[in-house]
Amino acid sequence: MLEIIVFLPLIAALAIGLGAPARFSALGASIITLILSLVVAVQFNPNVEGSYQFESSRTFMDMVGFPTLSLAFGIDGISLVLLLLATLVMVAAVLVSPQENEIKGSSKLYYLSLLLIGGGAIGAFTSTDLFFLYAFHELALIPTFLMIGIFGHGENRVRTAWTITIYLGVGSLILLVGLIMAVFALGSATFAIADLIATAKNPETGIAASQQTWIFAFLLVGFGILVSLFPFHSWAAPAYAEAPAPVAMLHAGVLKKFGLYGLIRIAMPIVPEGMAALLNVLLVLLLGNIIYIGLVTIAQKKLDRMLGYSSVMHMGYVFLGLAAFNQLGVSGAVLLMFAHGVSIALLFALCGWIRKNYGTVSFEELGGIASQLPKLGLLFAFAAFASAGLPGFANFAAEVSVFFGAFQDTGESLGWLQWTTIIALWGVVISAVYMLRAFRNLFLGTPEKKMATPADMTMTARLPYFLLLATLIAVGFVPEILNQFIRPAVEGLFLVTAG
Amino acid sequence: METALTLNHFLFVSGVLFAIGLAGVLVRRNLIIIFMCLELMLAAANLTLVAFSRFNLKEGQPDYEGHVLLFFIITVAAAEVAVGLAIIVALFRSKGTTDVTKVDSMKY
Amino acid sequence: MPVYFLEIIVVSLGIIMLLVDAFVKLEDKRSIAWIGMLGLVVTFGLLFRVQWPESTESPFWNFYTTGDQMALYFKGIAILTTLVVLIMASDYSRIVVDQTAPPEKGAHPQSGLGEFFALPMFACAGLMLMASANHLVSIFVALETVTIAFYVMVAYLRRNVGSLEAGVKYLILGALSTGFLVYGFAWLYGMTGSMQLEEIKTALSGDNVNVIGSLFAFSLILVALAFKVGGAPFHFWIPDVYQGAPTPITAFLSVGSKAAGFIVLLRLIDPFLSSSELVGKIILAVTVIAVLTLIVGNLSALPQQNFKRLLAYSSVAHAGFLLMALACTPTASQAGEFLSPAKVIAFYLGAYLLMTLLAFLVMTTVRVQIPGEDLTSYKGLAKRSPFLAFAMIISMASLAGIPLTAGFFGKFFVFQLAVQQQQWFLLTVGLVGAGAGFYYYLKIAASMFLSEQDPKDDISAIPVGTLSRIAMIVLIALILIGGLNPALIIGLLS
Amino acid sequence: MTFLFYIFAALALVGGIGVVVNRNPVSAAFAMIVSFLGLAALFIQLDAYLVGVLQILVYAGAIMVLFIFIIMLLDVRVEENRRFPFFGALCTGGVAAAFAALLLVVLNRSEVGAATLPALAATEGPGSSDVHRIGELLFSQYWFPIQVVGILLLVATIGVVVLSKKELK
Amino acid sequence: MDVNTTAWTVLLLPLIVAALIIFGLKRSPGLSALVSTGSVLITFILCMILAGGEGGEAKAFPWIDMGDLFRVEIGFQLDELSRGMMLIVTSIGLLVHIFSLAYMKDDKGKARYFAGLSLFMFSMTGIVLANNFVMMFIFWELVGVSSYILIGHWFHKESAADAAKKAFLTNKIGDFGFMIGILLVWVLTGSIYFEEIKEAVGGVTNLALLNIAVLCVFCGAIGKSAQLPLHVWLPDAMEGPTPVSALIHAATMVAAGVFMLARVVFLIEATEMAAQVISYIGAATAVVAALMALQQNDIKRILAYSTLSQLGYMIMAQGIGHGGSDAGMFHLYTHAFFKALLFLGSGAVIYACHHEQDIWKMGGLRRKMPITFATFALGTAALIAVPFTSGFWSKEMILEAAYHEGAMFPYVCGIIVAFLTPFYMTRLVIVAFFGKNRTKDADHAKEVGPLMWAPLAILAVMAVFSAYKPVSGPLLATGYGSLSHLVEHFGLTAILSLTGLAVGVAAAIFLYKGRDKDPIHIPLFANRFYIDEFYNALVRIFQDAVAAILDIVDRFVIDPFVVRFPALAAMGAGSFLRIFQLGNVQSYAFFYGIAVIALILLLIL
Repeated sequence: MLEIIVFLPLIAALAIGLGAPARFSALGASIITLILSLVVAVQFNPNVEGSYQFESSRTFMDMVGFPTLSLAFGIDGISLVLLLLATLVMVAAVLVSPQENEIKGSSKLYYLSLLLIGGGAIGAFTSTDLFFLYAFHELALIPTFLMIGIFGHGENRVRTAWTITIYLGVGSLILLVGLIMAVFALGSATFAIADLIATAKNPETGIAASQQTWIFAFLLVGFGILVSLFPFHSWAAPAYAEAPAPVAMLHAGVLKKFGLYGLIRIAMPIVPEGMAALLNVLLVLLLGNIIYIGLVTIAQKKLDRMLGYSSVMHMGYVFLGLAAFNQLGVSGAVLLMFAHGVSIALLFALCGWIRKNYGTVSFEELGGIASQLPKLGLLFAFAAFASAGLPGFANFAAEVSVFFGAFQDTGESLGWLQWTTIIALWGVVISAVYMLRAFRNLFLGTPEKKMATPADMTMTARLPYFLLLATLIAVGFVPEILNQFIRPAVEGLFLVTAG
Repeated sequence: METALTLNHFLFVSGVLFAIGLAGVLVRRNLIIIFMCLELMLAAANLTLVAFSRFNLKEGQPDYEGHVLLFFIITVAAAEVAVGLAIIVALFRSKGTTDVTKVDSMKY
Repeated sequence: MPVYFLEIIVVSLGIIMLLVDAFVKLEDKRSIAWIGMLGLVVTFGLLFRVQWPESTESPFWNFYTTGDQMALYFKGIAILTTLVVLIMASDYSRIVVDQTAPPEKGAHPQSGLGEFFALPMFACAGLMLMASANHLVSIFVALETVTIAFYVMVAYLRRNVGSLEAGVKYLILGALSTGFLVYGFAWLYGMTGSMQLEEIKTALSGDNVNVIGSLFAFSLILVALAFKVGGAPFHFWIPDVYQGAPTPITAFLSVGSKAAGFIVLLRLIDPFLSSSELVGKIILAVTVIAVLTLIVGNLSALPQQNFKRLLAYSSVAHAGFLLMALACTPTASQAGEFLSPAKVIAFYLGAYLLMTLLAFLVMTTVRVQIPGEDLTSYKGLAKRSPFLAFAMIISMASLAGIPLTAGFFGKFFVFQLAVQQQQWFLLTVGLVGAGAGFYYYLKIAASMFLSEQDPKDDISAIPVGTLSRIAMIVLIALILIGGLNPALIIGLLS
Repeated sequence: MTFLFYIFAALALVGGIGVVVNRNPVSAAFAMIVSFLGLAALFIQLDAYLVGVLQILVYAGAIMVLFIFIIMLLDVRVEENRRFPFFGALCTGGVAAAFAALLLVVLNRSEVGAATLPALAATEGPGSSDVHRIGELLFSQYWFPIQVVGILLLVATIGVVVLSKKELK
Repeated sequence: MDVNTTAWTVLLLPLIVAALIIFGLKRSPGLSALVSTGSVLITFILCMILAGGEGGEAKAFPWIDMGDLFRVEIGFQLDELSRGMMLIVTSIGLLVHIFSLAYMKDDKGKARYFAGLSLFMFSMTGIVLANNFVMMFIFWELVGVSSYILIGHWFHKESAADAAKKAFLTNKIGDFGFMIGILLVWVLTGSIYFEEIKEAVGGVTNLALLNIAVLCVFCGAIGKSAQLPLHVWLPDAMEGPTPVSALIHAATMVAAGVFMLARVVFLIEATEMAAQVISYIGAATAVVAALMALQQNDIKRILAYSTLSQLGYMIMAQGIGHGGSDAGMFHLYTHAFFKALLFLGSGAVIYACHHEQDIWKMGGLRRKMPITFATFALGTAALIAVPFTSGFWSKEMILEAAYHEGAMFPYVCGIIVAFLTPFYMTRLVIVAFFGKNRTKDADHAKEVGPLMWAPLAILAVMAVFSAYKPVSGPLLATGYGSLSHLVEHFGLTAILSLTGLAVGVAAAIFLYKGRDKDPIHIPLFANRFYIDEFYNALVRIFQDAVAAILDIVDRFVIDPFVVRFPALAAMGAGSFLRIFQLGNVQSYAFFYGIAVIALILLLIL
């Protein structure tokens, strides 16, 4: 089942390369993967703690002197949630693709790359083998480069494409070294994540504390670059601003979560002491994400850049959940990954729509769109509220969990983590400030004189937006939809952490 | 005063000759002379080889395997000279010079 | 079939090709290349059917390794490289004819082409011999056979100043390194009293090793071999020679010559590494060269605009990674089963062969159509010839070390060795290098995909020869297979 | 014995220096021949008669003649650079001197060369000369490298032929 | 219907209606309005049932369920407090809905408006019924959202859009503190449920932190109830349609802060310092807002500042301790009616005057709109605490409580406000309703229709009588007006407040009778103590300027240092290394030689 989900987009990409109709294949493949992943979610048994389901494993390489490599898939609650995120956003990204102007003529390359990015993310989230976890993620590197370079917006798109590619490339190299260090410090016989964790938990084979610190440092920087952890964030905003909307959706919404997923899945169980040792560093960095980037976001004059920075900023909260290092915080972080993924995808899609129809997303050149296009205005309002973390949307439920996680079991006095959280809470105000400013400047007030007057969204065009929005609201009202999966998985994570 | 000949004597002479050859390669401008200096280096290396084989007795005789290697070196050197000179001649034909400083159209 | 028949077959093929060239009237001399290709394919098949001798009493086995899978592997690399080089050469023949056709009337317009196809066969035989050589003499003669063949091939376009200049540079520096090699051999012989590698190993791992003398010998040999594989600061010839040489020969140099250099380096360094008194210094020396090579290769490639020079620096960079692996040789005391550096190097070279040859194949195809080898020549290639662009991008991804390509595992194994040996500085430099690699390899992708071609120029698809196309597809497939399951390749080693 | 060594060594070294410093290519070539003669004498002093003879025949005789021939053919004149390349010479001299100095250090510290010339065991009868022994080695044990050298020579021949073809005027 | 169904219906019906309107009924605004109004009617009836019922348990819905660690429920605390509050909310909501049917008759965004009202009802219900802090916070935020939507109803007006944003962000700042407070309370007591906190609060040892926690919780109330220093949004919020002002900015939403404090009064009682701060801030707000109200000209703004001032009373009451909380809630209850009445009355006036809001451009409306005038006058009477009106009783109760508890500062402030309120309200009534018609708009004004005056009339009745036990009995056990009580406790407080009333009214009549423009001019008050300007500057300096600087830092320091600099360094190093590639083979040989020597040196030394 999972194998089909993982390989369907890749096969579709191959088919497109060999001449299959591009949009049709992409749409078909992404919708089928979404349906299949929903089926998986329905069949998934949330009551099993800390083990994978839907497992399949093919030993791929068994070589003397090298850990066994298996093409192994399987999901627990955490990966299931991210799988759903990936398939959902991928469908939406394919659906909103026609609103991009630039793809005419090279739709083959476009959809092929899109499927590779999406398929890579799905593969990374469902692999239970460390090697393939890493490898699938890298699948997106060159497609992203091409997508931004060819189909991007703006003068600097080539430069931006360079920046993101080199930056992420270097990040994944650092990550690779960290992973190698971890695997070989454990002396594991396989790359299976479960085995690695089991080895790490065994006090006889676990990694020495001093070594853990180093390994975690590498992992943090490596994963951190992929997640745009401050101060390694500067690739993100311009890249998302200049990428075609679907790419920004997939990258900011899905692919970026890989780094966090990796920290949860690998770094936390394998080098917990390293994480504890570097916790204060992490706290400072995540404050950088939340407060510093938050303020930078306020200063933006264009919607696309603002969204880019805002997606960087919100990563800070996920890191906060990780830094809490307990069940509540981590499950909040996972939920936040999902919620942020969907909401930022929605926002980028809307941004793409505005850019296409008005030719600009500058706050100064636009205004009062809601008077012209009330439906669009309503959609954007929902998306903006979701992103600003208002109740009723998934983001809020997740942020609440994160905040409470950070305060869990503190006794009656406050530590660094708690003070950090209190400062980080100000970020909620900051994000409300920039989101409402954007909404105010773009949608409210009277329309600028020079603005075009496009027709409002049609029903079909709204479909992907509704899809994303409905998800946000459903999860926001009943977070248990996803929490039921996340909870046992995270519990399992901490069971092994403790044992 | 007659000191006994030691291996050092030969090794040193060969090494110095090697260094002289190297100096020639570095300082001369004419490709042909440079090439000659390279041959000089090979020959100098040969002296080391022979000296070692002479001092490394096998059954009371010099180790002739060293001599055999030297034989091959000389052969190869000859072939190298032939090809090398052919290339230098071809270069001279198309460029009209054998000055090594003029052969620098590809750089950086 | 005894293993040395392979070399005999290849040499005979070369001679047959020369004879056909001389005595058979051919309309199109490219059919000579086909003889070679066919023969090489057969030889490659035979590689899997060779037998090792029952007894190794004959003096022959002093010069030729027995039961050595590694040697077979490198012979395979040599044969494959030559095969692809011949395919490229037959595409490239138009340019060769242009630069070498005889002036007099009545001569065959393609005269000179036969030798161009035959010489790689002899070089191939030399490379195969190097793979098996285990005696200073056989190493020397095999190495020189290859080197001299390369002198000729590099300078082959005798009307092209660039080619001749490259030939001269290669000649001078090659001879210089031969000089050092010989001097080093002499010293090695003097220190150990032997020329057979097994015996040298025994001598060096004994008790009374002359440390200084051995190290002196080693440094002279290392210098010469670092020159062959392109280790800094002995790499200076590489960019110039690669640029000037005919493209197929550049490919040959970059793959075949480097692979052979490494197998010799592996064989020659092995006795030194087995000596507990020398090993520390040896590793140090290799580390230093590896660091320099990584830095020089990767960083110098960054500003390159000429694609061939870029690949030249890339070849230096990869030499850096390979030397890095060598510098991470585990000491004898380290227990546990590791992938040995030798295997890693072998795998890396295999991967390197696939991706570099693919790049050169595309480059040759494009070069035949478009004059010039600058990156700008590749503008808009993605629109013009999507297949070529795709092949090139696979090759570049692999060279850059993106997962699911063979090149990734190469780097992976190397980094793994560095982690195991805790060579942190080397590792850092390697990381920087690999990071830079992303940039310069993607530069070509950027050129193909991101910049539009001048509409005034010819924008029709570039014709790709059938053989080239097949070769490209096979190489792409192998790169991806190697990226999924390197064990398939490493399995060939045991 | 030692005395002779010094003479021959001086011959070889002076010849070598002559190659490096002679501006006239022909003179340089002749200086090289002198050097090779000195070397050959040193070989003979080391009881390597065949090698010494080969050195004279092949190197001094054949190879150097080839060089001189090419020099004459190409009509290479005295190097045109009139100014003495002071800096280059300094660097070059430095490198060469450093190399020689290092060699001294190696010789000094390795103590490999302290051995005095050992006497050879007396041999008698046919087959005891070095020509014999080398020949025997070459064509029994070393038949394989010999074959390879054959290929090498073939390649060299082809190369020379190809490279020296008639050129457009 | 059992309690469970009733409670859930009360909570969810408005949400369903809101969703229905947004996603389905947008094209038929008339129907939307009716559905929305009908839903409020139903919830009102259900609340009556709830209030009169025997009580019982309503099942909770687990919203976030992490087992023992953390469990957030959407659950109900159906005690007297919440049931009474629900009645206030739904009854006023109902009246406002009815009023809006007429007031918003021709508005283009009618459907959206009623969706917003329904959403607001949903949010407010949630706050009132919540049995835990997180649930309350959720609806707390939602109230902010619906207020944003309603204030910004006429979003094409720049001022409305700005006001909505300002209201929301100011609230958000309060919520920042609120969330910290909730977290701290959770840390200290281990629970987010009010009942459990109540039990656990006695065991808290870290009292300093508890004080901080309570103050942080209070921050939420500051924001929502527009206390100093976060009061700035409320006057601006008058940009919304007037019924909205009546509903949420007078009667319900702003009261949420008071309600919340009443809900957690056990926490306040457990702390001394925090309680004091709360009452001081409330008192200060009461005075400052009253001072600001003196010099306003916009009818709705005057009412807005008076709301601020009254809210100050209520907050003050929450902080002064025993009995104060009840008094505060009592005032909340009476205030809800008369302030809604005043706002709706002003709405009627504005409607009649073609959306003219400046009182100096009205005048003489007494004759044109007699019903409106009558009801408005009754509302004013209640507000300025004319004896025996509802406002009189509740205000007395607060002042008495303050006096009783010996909270001098709040008490003095309360008395001062008792002087000021009659003054500015009388000024308003005289200028707007007496004298002659100053503009054409006022001249053409005529009485509004029954759909509008009917709610006014009902509210007017409530404004007068709501304080008496037969009416308030079912709602508030402790708060009611009775003559005997007054007689019993007649003392300094009553004298002072009656004096205040008399002096204030007299002064206003003396000053404003027959005037066409304001005879006194106090820029400090008119400009609201320049607090808005101060905040604007603060935002500009500390937020926008810092943001701009950081943006520059990000672009020209972080980006260059982390990205461009290494890239340039690598490129530079590459270009530098290329220099050695001289093209001259001898130079290569030279490097070769040097390298050989270096290598040998490395190895043998």
